[in-house]
Amino acid sequence: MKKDGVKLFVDGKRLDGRELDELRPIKMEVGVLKRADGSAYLEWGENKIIAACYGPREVHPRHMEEADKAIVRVRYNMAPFSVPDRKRPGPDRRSHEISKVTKEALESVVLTHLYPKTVVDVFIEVLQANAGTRCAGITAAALAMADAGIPMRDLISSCAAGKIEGKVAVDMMGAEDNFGDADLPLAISPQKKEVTLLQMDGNFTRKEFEEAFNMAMKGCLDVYEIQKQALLKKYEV
Amino acid sequence: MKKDGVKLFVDGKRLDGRELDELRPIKMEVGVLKRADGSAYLEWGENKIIAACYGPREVHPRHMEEADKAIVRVRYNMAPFSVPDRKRPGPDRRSHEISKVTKEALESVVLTHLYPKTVVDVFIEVLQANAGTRCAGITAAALAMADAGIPMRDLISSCAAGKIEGKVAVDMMGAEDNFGDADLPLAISPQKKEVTLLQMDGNFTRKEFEEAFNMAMKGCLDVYEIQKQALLKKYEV
Amino acid sequence: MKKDGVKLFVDGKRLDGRELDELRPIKMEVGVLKRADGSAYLEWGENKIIAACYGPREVHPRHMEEADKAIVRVRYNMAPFSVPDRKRPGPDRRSHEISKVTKEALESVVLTHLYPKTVVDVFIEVLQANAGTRCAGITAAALAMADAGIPMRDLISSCAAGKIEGKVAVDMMGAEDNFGDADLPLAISPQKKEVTLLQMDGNFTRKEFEEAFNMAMKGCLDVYEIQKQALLKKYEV
Amino acid sequence: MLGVIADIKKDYIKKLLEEGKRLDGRGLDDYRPIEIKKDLYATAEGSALVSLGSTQVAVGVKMILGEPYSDMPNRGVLTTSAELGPLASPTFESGPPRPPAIELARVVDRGIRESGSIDTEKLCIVEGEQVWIVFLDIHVLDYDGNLFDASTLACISALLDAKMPKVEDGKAIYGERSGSLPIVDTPISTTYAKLGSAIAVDPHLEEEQVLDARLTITTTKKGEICAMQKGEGGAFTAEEVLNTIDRGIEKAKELRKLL
Amino acid sequence: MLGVIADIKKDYIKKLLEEGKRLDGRGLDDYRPIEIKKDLYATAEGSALVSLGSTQVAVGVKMILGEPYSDMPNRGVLTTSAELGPLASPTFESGPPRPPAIELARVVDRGIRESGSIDTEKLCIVEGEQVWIVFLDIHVLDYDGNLFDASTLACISALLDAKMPKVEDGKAIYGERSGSLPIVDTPISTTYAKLGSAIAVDPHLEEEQVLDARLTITTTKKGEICAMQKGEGGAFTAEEVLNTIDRGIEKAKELRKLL
Amino acid sequence: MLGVIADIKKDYIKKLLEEGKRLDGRGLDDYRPIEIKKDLYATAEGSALVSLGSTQVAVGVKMILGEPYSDMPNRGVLTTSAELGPLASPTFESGPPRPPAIELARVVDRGIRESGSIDTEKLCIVEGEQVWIVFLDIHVLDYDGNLFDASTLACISALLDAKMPKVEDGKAIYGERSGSLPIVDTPISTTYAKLGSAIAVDPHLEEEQVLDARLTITTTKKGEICAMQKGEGGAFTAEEVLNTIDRGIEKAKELRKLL
Repeated sequence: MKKDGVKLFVDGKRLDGRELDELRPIKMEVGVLKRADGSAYLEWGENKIIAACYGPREVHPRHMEEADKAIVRVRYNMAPFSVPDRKRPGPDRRSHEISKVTKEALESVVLTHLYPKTVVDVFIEVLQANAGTRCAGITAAALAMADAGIPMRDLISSCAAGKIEGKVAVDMMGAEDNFGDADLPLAISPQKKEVTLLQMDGNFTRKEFEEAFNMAMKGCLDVYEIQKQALLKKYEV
Repeated sequence: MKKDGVKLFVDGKRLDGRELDELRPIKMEVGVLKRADGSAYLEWGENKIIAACYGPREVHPRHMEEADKAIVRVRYNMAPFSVPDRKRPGPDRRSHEISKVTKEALESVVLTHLYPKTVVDVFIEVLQANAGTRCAGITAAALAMADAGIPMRDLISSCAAGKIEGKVAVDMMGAEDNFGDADLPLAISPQKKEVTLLQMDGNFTRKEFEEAFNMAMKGCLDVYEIQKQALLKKYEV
Repeated sequence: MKKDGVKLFVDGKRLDGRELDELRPIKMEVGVLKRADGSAYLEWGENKIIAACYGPREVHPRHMEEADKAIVRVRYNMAPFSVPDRKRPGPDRRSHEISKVTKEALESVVLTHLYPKTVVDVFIEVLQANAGTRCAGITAAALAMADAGIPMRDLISSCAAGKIEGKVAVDMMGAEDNFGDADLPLAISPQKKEVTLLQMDGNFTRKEFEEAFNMAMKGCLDVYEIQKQALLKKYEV
Repeated sequence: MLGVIADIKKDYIKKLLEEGKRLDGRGLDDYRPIEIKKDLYATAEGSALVSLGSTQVAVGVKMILGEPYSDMPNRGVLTTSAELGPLASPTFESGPPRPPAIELARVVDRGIRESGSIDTEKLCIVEGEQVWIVFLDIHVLDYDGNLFDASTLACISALLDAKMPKVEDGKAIYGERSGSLPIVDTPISTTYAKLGSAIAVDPHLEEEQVLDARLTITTTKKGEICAMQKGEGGAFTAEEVLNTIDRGIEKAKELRKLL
Repeated sequence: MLGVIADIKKDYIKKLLEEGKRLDGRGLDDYRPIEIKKDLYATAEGSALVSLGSTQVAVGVKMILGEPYSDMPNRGVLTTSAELGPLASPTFESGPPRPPAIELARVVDRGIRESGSIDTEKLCIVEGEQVWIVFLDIHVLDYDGNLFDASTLACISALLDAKMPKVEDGKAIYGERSGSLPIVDTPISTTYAKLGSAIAVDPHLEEEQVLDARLTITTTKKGEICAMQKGEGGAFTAEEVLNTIDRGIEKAKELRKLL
Repeated sequence: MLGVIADIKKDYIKKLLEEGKRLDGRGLDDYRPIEIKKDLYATAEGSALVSLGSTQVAVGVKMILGEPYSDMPNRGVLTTSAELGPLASPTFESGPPRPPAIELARVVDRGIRESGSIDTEKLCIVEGEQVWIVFLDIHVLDYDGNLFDASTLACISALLDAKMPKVEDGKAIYGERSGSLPIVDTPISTTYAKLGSAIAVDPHLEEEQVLDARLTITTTKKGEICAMQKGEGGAFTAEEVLNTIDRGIEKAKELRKLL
């Protein structure tokens, strides 16, 4: 995946002018859809993502329901026009994997025992993509769940760190993701600071990993603050 | 879809010698299949179509059944050899749309409340196609339903009109459909003269539309007479 | 499917040195998998096949269950790397047909009335293929069923015969299958000597057919002896 | 909704409509508030997000180079798809497009195609060999009724917004743009719901759930009809069809001003 | 049919058969009335509709130009498909071909292929580059038993009916014809049902529903065997297999006269 | 397992693990017995069968000539698939790969790809035109837990076993071989299960059924990390993540000796 000869730093700054530990601009808004029980719209750098939550509701097909708790289902989907090369509609292998790890990242904070035999359905639509859509999607999904009033013991906040030209950096954008050396997306429950999503690919020494891990953790906590503001804003009016 | 330079009139007559308001030859026969509850075979110009009706019968899958009425399902299908370029088996997007509008054209006359929790299944197979298969299919389907003894408050009769070389004409055949200016398939319940299917594509002024609409309506009523004869013939013997 | 100019005999012997009525070397072992209720591994010439049996167990989907007996289901599958040209994962038309005739070959000896509303599931995986995989698969499947303790009134043993360069021969290997004149796979219940699978393609006179049929029948009985030894070996230890 | 409650609701909406009133206070010829946002998704060649009341439809235009159809060697190709994903409604399901999504895409496509909206000859690079394939992807975000009109508006807006990629040595350079798409007509779709004897434009969700029949009329700049689609199990009289067309032709002129 | 009634019916049919009688009055070696109509569907290169009692099977031959298989560069390609659509029986369902349809297509295909029925070398246009692909599409219209024999009859009839399109500049001209397909053998399939100790030809639907096992034998003009298929869960003795083959070889000679 | 019995079992396994013990007598850092067999399937370019306790995974390497990706014109292509067929477990079903199989294939693939294990530049035949496509097919035969580690071991073993077909005139000659695949690193995956406060390597099936969360760490020869994947609904503390990585890096060194 790596290519040589692509410069990722200009005058000591990243291509978009950021410092190594600086997040891209992030905007969040909850309650953007009428039909969904909860929803959120999120812009994170050049990513534009909408998430919806339905539930707790009856499970179809019925055989998936669990007698003693709610199940959580997640569908991560990219619009065909969300990437430079048109994506064929429908989930590919990457989408299936992201849906799976996103579900696993979100379900630990849901008080599933309160609503046995039901499902909490979470839908994430990527309308414009530019690296980091899984972290952005998880972040938006957690907001949509909170907006839907799903009882949760904590929020989930997500952010990645990586390595570009040998330097550990937070929240990589497109070119950094394409030509970088490593990527470490993380999601945490921000109050307990527990890790609910962790994936990694590329190349880290043990020391670099720890540095990137801490940077991603810090990023998650920054994201958490923005999430809280978005939720507060809803109740301000 | 239009092409220039193709002549659709020769000596003031249409390519197959018809007048503007003249239907192609139509033959109908009911009760042509043993296994189906009702069936009909129809030749309409160069179209050859067979339709079958099963029901009212149990609904599978069960979750589709409705507590207070029968549902109507329609499957329009083309045999691979029914068109000059072999069609891959199975429904394409066009077939799905025709199945949907055909169902909607037929269901209004069915006394669905008499058979709650059942389904009336209608299957239309196009064996040879030459423009106008959806009208021909609806017409054959209505016969198959009547042959099956499905209680209906009226029959359904169908016919199209269109515009070729700027002139409004009824019941276009292949070349007219390919190189014509507009197409308006219609289905009606012939006793009440109510419109149960109407689609249009191409280009009509308001005035042309009304002319074509009246011509298609007249065509439907002509088709109705042939349908009645086919049903009578069954009981003659 | 036939090609000219390929020699299938060298110095009066077949390409792998066998006589016309000689089977390839066969090895069988039962109980090779932990999770399956019964299993068998089989090497037959260059074929390597594993079979598993689960059941009698509950039927999913439920509507397939039969009120008065167990059903038998078979899935024959080839690993992508089991043939020189990589096979796309998932069943093709050939696999579907083999699954169907294998099921029909096996089910006659199962005492299905003992376990109403259940299913006996048989899975055959071809890991390396070299002609005769359906016979090898049936043979392995019967062992897996016996290993699972499925109550059966007899075993099932399978072997093919065919015609190569005009001569009737048993158990054709790859090149013989590709360039031979006829193929006749057979499966029998060896105690009663009844035919439970028979397929044929190629060209046989009535006389050649009988010769090949008898040769395949003899092959099945030889296979039966090896099956019995494999089952005995399991209880030896 | 099932049984008795659905019937009561249907009767109530029908009575209202027959008195010329609607649940949300509109008249029979009033659209809900319409908002059109363009140039939203930078990864698309053109994009638009249309709100029709609470209904929200996003559309993206993608262009790729490909081969023309053999019977139209000097024309670009238009391909329209619609996704009614589970995000937009509790009744939508994941999976390949079902008949309602296919019908939506095909009706919108016919309006654009038959109006001659895109001058497809200008999308030819090398006759018989290379033309632009224009993908129109309709992505429904919130389904509160009348997807036909919202989607046609969003599609034509996205087409008007689209910038063509440059072509160099037979390859598309997505980073650089060579002008707008050749859009020569702006078809507008108007959809009417019939319930009892009343016919109302722009049905919202609660009306769609109980309507007898639906009629969509798409008209060109000149006021000519380029596509129509009747939907659902009910029926129209001939007079109703002709009256509704007259209403649709007039209403389209108003809507076109929003582009 | 379930349980007791099915058992009673099976016992009755079995008793009849073992006495050499059948529900519809035929003898064990009698076919139902056979009707073959050809040249029915003008969009196909060749077509036939075969009735076997109430069973009806339509077959169309379509020919398109394509590439040969790399190991047979100078031969045309035969592709056989079967659709058991829901029109033909209350037990058939829509959707991709299930194992019974696949088995039907493959058994019919083997009969035609292995008999050398089509001289595929004559379907080569340019060796290694362009040959005729012959599609045989089996479309079952009414299923009243014994699809194997009806389909093989319909396929070989449609092949005999087929006219090859002309080829000009490597393109097929479907409007003009350049003679018949090179058909050099006419395989005939005969199918027998075993129930108890009786074995009867051409099982109708009620016999198929209760039979123990089925045996299909396809033979060439010369009376040689080119394809066989045993079906269903029951078994045949060796003697039964050999006797049934003898009956099939004789019966095929009669059927071939109908072509 | 449902309800009460599952809870009791989970509590029991958790209590054991928190005392540093396991159902099968292993310590928290012990793998089950590992056996690697290579060169098993002659139809594959390379193959291996790995047993991890009762878990058995077969892997075959197939190589075919094809086109490179346009952004990496001088590199071969790696494609990894996994089938969790119904043979291997009563809970696996037939059909296209479901998310667990997709995740397995993708995590194994990332370990191999990101470690630079295969020198893909050496798989280029003609830059921009023809390269080797390497298919790694993971075929699970017996599922008794920890497929990630078994599959990575089987994949890297099969790659080490693989012999490249000869290429003549742009065609692959599968009968002749031209040397081994250019394997320059041997990534090893180590998977840990967390239950309560305990974290144990190589979970067997009964542990997998009750674990809170899973962590897989894949490391290179040099001891650097090239892939990680957390799984299931539970969570890890930061400290647990870092400690588990240290354990995984050490453990991988032991496992690599088995290759």
